[in-house]
Amino acid sequence: MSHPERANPYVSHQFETATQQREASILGMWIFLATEIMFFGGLFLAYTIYYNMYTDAFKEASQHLDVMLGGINTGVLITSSLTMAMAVWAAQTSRQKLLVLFLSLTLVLAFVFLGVKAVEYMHKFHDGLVPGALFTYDSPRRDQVQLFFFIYFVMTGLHGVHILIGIGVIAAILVMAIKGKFHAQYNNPVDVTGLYWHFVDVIWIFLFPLLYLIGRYLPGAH
Amino acid sequence: MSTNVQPHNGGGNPLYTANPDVVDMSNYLRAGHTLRSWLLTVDHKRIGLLYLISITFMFFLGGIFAGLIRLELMTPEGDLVSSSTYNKLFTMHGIVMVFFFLIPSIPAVLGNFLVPLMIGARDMAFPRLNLMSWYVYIIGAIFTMYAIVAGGVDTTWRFYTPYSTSFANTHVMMTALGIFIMGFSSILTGLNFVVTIHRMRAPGMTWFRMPLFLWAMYATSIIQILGTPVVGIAILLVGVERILGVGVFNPDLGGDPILFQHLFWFYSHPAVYIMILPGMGVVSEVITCFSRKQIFGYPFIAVSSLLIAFVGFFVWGHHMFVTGQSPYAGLIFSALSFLVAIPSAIKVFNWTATLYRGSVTFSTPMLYVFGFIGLFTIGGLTGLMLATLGIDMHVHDTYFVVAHFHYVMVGGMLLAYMAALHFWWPKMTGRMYPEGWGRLSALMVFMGFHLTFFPQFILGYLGMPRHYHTYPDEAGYQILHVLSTAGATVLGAGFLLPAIYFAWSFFYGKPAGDNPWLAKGLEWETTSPPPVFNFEKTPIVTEPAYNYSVHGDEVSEGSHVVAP
Amino acid sequence: MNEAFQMFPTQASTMASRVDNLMLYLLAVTVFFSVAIAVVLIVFAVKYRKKSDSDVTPAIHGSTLLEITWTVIPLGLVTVMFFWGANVYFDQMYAPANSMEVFVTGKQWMWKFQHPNGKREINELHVPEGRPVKLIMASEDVIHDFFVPAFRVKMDVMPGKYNTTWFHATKTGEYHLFCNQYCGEDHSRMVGKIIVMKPEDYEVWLAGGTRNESPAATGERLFTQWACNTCHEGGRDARGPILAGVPGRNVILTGGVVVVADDTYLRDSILNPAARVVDGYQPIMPTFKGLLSEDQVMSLIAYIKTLDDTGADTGTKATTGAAAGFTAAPPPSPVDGVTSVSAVAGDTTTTAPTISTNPTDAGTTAQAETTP
Amino acid sequence: MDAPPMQAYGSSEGAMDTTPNHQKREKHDAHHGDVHHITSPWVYLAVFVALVIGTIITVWVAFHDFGMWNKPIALGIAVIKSTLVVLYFMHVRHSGRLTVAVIVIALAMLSILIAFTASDYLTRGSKNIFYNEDPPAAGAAHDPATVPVP
Repeated sequence: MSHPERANPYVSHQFETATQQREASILGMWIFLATEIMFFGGLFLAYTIYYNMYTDAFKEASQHLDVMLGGINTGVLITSSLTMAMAVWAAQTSRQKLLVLFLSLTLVLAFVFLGVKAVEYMHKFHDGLVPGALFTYDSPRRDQVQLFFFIYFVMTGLHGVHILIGIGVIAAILVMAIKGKFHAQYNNPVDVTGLYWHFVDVIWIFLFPLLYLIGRYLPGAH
Repeated sequence: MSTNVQPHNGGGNPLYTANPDVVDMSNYLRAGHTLRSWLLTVDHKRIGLLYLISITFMFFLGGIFAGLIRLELMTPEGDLVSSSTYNKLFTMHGIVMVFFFLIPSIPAVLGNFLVPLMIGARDMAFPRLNLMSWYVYIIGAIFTMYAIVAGGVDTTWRFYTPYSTSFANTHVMMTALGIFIMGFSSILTGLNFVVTIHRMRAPGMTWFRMPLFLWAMYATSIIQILGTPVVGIAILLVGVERILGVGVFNPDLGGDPILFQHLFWFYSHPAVYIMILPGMGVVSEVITCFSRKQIFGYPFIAVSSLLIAFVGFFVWGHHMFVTGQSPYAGLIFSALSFLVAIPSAIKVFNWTATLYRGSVTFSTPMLYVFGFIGLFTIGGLTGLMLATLGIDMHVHDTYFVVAHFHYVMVGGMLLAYMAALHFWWPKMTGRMYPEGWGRLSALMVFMGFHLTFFPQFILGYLGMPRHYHTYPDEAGYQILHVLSTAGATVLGAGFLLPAIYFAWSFFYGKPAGDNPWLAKGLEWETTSPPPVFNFEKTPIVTEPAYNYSVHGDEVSEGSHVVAP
Repeated sequence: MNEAFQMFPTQASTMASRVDNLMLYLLAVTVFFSVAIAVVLIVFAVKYRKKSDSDVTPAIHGSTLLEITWTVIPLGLVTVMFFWGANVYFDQMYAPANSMEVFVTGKQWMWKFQHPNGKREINELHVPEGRPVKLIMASEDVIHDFFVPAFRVKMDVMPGKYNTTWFHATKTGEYHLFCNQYCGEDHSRMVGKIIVMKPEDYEVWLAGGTRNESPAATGERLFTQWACNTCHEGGRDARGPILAGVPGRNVILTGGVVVVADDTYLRDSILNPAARVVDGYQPIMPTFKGLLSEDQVMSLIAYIKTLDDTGADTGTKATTGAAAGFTAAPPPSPVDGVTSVSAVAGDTTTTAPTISTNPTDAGTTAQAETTP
Repeated sequence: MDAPPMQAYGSSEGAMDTTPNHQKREKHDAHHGDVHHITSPWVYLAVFVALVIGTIITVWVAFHDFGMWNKPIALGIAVIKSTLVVLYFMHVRHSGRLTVAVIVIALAMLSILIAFTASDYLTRGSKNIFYNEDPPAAGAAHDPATVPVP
């Protein structure tokens, strides 16, 4: 009993055709992104409830976030989204050198993002804004400000972990791209990694205004 | 998600390339005898068996905890174990049973085994992801086992804050990590099923020709995908709050413990539908086969599975009527909880109608299904009592609730799981289980179950709270507890029996042939145990599911599978 | 009171019979459908059992009419359950206006009660028969749950906010009090007794024994001791809002958000003053968290409720013979002022710090920000 | 090669459509251009520029007081930016209805979670609207269960 031979060597044994395999992997990634939407959703729920309860404290706490670094990070992540999209395009059109270039650019930008994020965290550490024992910030709304920073650290921390996972996956794809594995007939992994990376960018697109930009118009806000 | 890239000669899978000459591809059980061939398999059937072994172990572990609880409650005073040990016992009973047995059981064992077979595919959409989901389950189980061995956890299976975050000093972190990891196994299984059912159906297998078991698996997977991450984030927040000392659920910071309950129950109520929907899928398969009749109202049963999956997400607030949740939110949740009961009622009526003018045989799967329908009806209707606002104020978190969810989970889910195991055992192992012992176990389980959990309804309405190590020694509490403990022993024996004769029949059972029940369905079209790639040629489906009635009992050759 | 075996717990409150009647209706539906399905199942199984191997069964695909009937009928039954349940629920959640208020504090593995005249009890609560008793409950550590099966009363006792429940005892005697929400090691020992007495006996008991300051009096003492009056009294230009008549009414916060000033808001304003500042005032009030115990906060709130609308601090007030049913006039007690039964019209379930309505609410116009 | 699609014989439901699903889809894709749509780099650049502009506008808006409209504007721009990313960077523009369904269902479920939880927080502590200002005193005639005090 030999299972039917495959015309296309790049189709796994359980699939009939390349299209079926490609659509399955894309559908699989989108369903995984649905779970990520619900995962971050729990945090957005906590943010929404407490923002409405303690609006003033959240606005006061948001002053202590550095909009400049946040803005730079948003720019970095959007650029990395562009380079990732170009990488997918390069893979689809069998331009291997460009694929390697764009993937490397995306990796570099990802590291820059983490670097800026580390700098921000160090500032918070020095200002005593890390929730828990190290929280030395004092004002009438001290407790709710600590609540804000708890949500801030969980959200951006979780997002940072997803960036790390993304770096791991893109590095793996880069290695395989250098070995010339991806071309027009077979580029699912690049496509799927692109989906994941753009999703991480979308999460940051929401995090930035929600955390960094509330209450900036208040007089005296730096 | 990335597929393998080596040129294909068996899918680049270690199982086949290891020693291609000796591998017997005609029987998945004999395709490789090394431990490595089992532990690195990507064959959905073998992964199904791996899950079967691991969750059976978990079931008996949870059963031991249950036995100890029942023994302790024989007497009003807490004289068997200390209070903290008792608290750990019911917490671990809850965690092991819910997260490590009920949620994975039918989806991971039978779903893994049957979904590709039933849709005429060679394997799951992502075989290696499927194996990864088993390993993630095992890692999660190891963390939780360590927590149990190292001293247990006493926060109840719900981890309510602020007890779980600031007051519990048992192994909460380790258990939370175990459950967090186990959640991914549930997500990966669900993801695999949805993609497989969408993308890999055999030619001609349209949605409304699929067996109802697949509809149930599809609906279950939707819940697993959309619900599990939310409990993941809830447990993550509890973990971070335990580390930092402060958190979003901390009342000192103006946080609100009820927010944790919202996040927790948003998953945990749909989780009870993760547990019962697969059982309903099994009942549709078994009742048609043993009454030799078309299912009654196929579209209604199919759609009601999806309805349960979606409306199930709107009702979680009925767990929180007494927490000071706003009465108006209580109104919304109570109304929607009644709505979600309707599809379950439709299913039960349709199953009963299927028997009309059928040719009913009483083999073990059918007996278990009769038990299911009887007990699930009582469980469902008592659920209505808990959804009624006025009554829930009295019976919330009493033994009435304990009885209700045991009626639905043990009476419904576990009996359906037993029916499924008996029904597909010949297909999985190629051997028959001993019929007489099977019927005896069905009867023992049914009787033992009633004796255990019916008294708890009365106990609950009398006001005995849950999680109580000691109880007042008057007003008739003790009589009911003694009855319940007696029932528990019969129930325990009833469940030990199948374990013994299944193990025996795996080696010594008489060969079962390809289709011992003359059942319809693609999985019965192939040999049993099935070959590694399930089908000689991808079958082409031409007739609707459960096409029993037209041909009566003689199976006309090839009428089902069109040989090209 | 271990009478013969009983299916329903004793009905010792007005709510008990209403919950039991509702339960009987649902029990009837459950028994009917369970028996009906079991019977139909057995009849079909026996009548249509397999006669021979060549049975030919009819290909019945279903009947939409039947499907509609067994969707509409359960829907009807279920709707009745919902409305009847909601009706009973709303009476359980909202206490009658003239209830006697008792402060309840749940603490890991004990109950502390505080009567309106200041009498304190541990794990035992003496209440008069024939009169609604409203319990204002808070927890000092984890979530507990006040559950009296005989009254069909159950309400969680949450840390960080007040939950209220009420009962109107109709039969004298002793009834079990259970903690119904898992709260740690001795959760099953956190039980108590509710002793329902004749109104006359209750008064005698209330007057006898050691008696402490009434919560309102303690509140007044604390109000001066912690210099609350320096900001919250005096004319319009006082630095803090005037508290007379505030409980129960709507309060406009900075940013135009409107909040009901229930007990939880008052408690929050004492322990978390800057969280929700009244419009037109600065968040300069220091927090009293850690300085005031749960009981002291309750006393302060009891005192604030006694402040009369006319702004003057009238201290003690004659008891308003509030409930029509309750006639016995309490004997003049020498030590402290006669307690006043604060009748907060339709007092609500005081619950978590209510979410201030979304600023984009059409109703409230956005006021200019006046934060520091 | 795969089994050629055969018309089933003698099936009662008229011509049985047995062409394998995936082959139908390939025919569907075929006339759609090559195997699957490739978005041109210019589209990517345009979306990138739009995203950068969007970010700048968001930051500018944040530093100016629009009263209660600050939050909705910020969220609106974020939604527009993420829709752009999803449609063009993630090729949802050219993928089938199933992908769109997955996204819509996930977002719907998230909004259910937020809406129902918010319904609890928004209506907490509100008055009992089903009775007039004073729910009936316990002794009133309405309350059938009042036991006459002996």
